[in-house]
Parts: sequence; C-alpha cells; structure tokens
Amino acid sequence: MNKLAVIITSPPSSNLSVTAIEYVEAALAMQIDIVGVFFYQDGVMHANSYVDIPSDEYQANAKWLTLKNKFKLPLHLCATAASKRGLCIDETIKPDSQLSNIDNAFAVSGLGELVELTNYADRVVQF
Amino acid sequence: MANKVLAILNSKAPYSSTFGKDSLDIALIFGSYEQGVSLFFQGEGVFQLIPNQDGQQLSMKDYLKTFSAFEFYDIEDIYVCLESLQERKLSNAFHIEKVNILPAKEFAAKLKQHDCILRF
Amino acid sequence: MATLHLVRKSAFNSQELLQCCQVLTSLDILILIDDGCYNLNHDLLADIKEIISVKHIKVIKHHAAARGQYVPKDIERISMSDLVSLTFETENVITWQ
Amino acid sequence: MAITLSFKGETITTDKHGYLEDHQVWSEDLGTYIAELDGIELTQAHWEVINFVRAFYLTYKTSPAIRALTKAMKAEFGEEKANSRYLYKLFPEGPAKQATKYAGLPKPARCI
Repeated sequence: MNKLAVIITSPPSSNLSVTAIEYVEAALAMQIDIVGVFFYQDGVMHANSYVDIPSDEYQANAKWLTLKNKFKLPLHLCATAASKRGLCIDETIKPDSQLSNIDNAFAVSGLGELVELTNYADRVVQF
Repeated sequence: MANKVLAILNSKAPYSSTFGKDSLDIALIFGSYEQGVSLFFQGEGVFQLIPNQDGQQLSMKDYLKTFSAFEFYDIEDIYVCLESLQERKLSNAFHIEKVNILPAKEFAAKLKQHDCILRF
Repeated sequence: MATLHLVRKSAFNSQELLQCCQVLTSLDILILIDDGCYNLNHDLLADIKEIISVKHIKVIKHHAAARGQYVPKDIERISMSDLVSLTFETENVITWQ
Repeated sequence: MAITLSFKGETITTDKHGYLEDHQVWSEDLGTYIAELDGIELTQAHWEVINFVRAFYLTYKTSPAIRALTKAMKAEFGEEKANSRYLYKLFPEGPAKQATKYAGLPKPARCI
C-alpha cells in the first residue's frame, strides 16, 4: 500500500491550505494510507481553536477535524513553531481544558515526529 | 520502513524570514536522529553561506553560526548552485568549510538522488 | 528517475519557476498548481517545452479555470486525484512555493 | 511569565522553567545557586559538562542535543565521559535540559 506524509506550512487564512486539504481528501478517497500530517511554520495556526472564520468563507480548521474524525488522520503540531505563534504549549494544561487554545484533534509533537513520518512514508509532500 | 535520506533545498536569504532557521532546525533534528540529511542552497538561499555576516546587528539570533557545528550532527553533504552564485557575483568564499559548488545539472542530479526533498 | 515538481507561484513575480528550471530534466513531470497556473503564458514555459524538452507539463484543471487561464492543447488538465497518483508514479516530489 | 530570583542583592529574571532570561548575567556562582534551588550540588564532573555546553552555545548559538554533545565532547574528554550514560548519571533530567539551565542558557526547544 502507498504511504504518504504531508507537511503543511501555509496558514489557514491562505487559499494554499485549501489546495493542501483537497489533496489530502483526494488521497484518502483513493485509500492512500496517510501516515500523518505535520504542521510546521505558519501551518501550526490550523490548530488554533480561537480562529473564527465567517461562516460564508472556507473553514480550514473544521475540515481537518472532519478528516481526523472520519479517517483517524493523525495531525501533528510542531511544539516550537506553535508556541512561537501564541499557541498554548504548556505540559501542565490539558488540551481539553478551557485554558488551551489548541484544538484537541491535534497532537503536540516535535520535529522528531517528522523524522518518523519521513521514515514510514513512501512519499512526503510539502504544501 | 527504511531510513530515508532527506534533502533540504534552501532558497531564502537568511534574515527577512524564518525559513533559514526553520530549515536548520529540521537538519539538526535529522542529524540528532542519525538520519541522513543533505543541504542544498539555490537562489537567494546562497546568501546563507556568504562570509562576514552578523545577524546580531539586526537583533536576530545568529543561527548561521550553528552551521559551523554541522560536524557534530553528521551533516556533511552541502551543495551550492554555481549559477546562483554567479548571478549574484559571489565568489567561492563561505563562512563554513567543505561546501561543494556544483553547476545546475550536477546540482540537480545530486538533489534528485534523495528520497525526500523539502524546500524552504 | 523522474521527479514531480509542483509549481505554486507565478514566475511574473517570483523565482520559483526559474529555480525549478535549473533542476528540471526531460523525464520529470511539471505541475502548475495554485498561482503556478499563471505560468501557462510565461516565456519560461516555452523554454521548458523546447529547450529542456519536458514532455509532461500538466495543470490542475479547476485551478486554471478559476483563474480564467486558457490552457493550450499540449498541456494536460488533471484533477487532484490524478496528482495523488502521480505522486506515487514518480520517485520524489519538490514543492516550489 | 517571568520569575525573579534574588541573588547577591541583585534581581535576576528567569523564564517560568527557571532558565535565565539573559545568558550574559550568568556567573559560576549563579549557576551553583540555580542548581541549589533544584536541590543539586554541583561537582567538578558537572562543571566540566556545564562549561562545555556554555562554550558550545557561545560559539555555535545553539545548545547541543545529546548526540551532538557527546560527539563534540569526545575530542576534549575522551570516550569514557563522552557517552550518554555518563551524562545522564550527572544530569538525570537530561543533560541537554539540565546542564543548559545551570550554564545560564535558554531552555532548549522542546522538539530538539
């Protein structure tokens, strides 16, 4: 089976993210095994649960939640990139607590996870 | 599952964005995990290699100094595109040693040998 | 060995397509995606066809259509699913963004 | 969220994990004091590592991850001290994390 890892570096406010999500959706529909999606640089903003987009615009964050729930898609967040951008990386705060602004669909990981994903995947695509 | 060798293609000048630093962090982590990683510099990315830079004057963390520690991370394969240097009237003087200058064709051939290529 | 190149930027205001040309070989597959679709009318694309002799230049159909770009006959219009397939038909992928 | 320490009549600020905000205010005495706050008495063996990590940071602008640390230490201290078992014995919470703290350096990025 073909294994794929995807790296997202564009923020949810950019249409480039729509392309990335369409690509991931197409891969899942073709039963490609996506070993993980790794969010890096401005891509970490996809995990920000405070992001509130008007309902008539593209809901990137909600799309990830749907994909996560439907396909058990692993979503990894680079902790360092996230805390630089104001996401609450604090080991003492649980992700489902009101104090955290990280959506609990996302796993707080490190770049070590990217090394693992690269090894598991047959292809790595950066968006 | 096999250990993959990663190529990172650096294409941005060092100071006005975080791309250089973000790419360096990936290179260091691959090195720390004893995972092969090669660095390529093309376009504006070659400005990450020129000598006599001092990010401190811009109140930047001077991450280019970390390049000198590559040997401790087993990062040995460093390639720079000859045409990119020539376009910018740059010589073969760099702030680190053992940089391989390759004409575009050979640069491309080296790059394409890698299992995985990320560009920053 | 073929590489899949995803060009996401317009060469009218950025270097991505030019840098892609420097590492492009005739067996590679070039995909114009996002603002990369504006390269359909760029002179560099003619060089890619004629000088580098790249046989496979493709564009994401709805990305070109959304941008009002006319797609010449020799450029194949593909879907996102086609792109996923191409990802596994080539050896590696470079995203030019 | 900064925390302040009072040391020799001066106010020193650290981050919430106890790492100095400004590595330039560091001295060996201050390093000893920060270790004391963690309940650790620094020996000569600790200092070899702490000084090495600090010199590494000042030269390369990054704190070495464990593997790079052992590799770099090998040249100076030889195989017996340049291994992770030895270093973890000295710094049970992790040499990269703990030695940097007493060396007055920033907390290493969590993912590195």
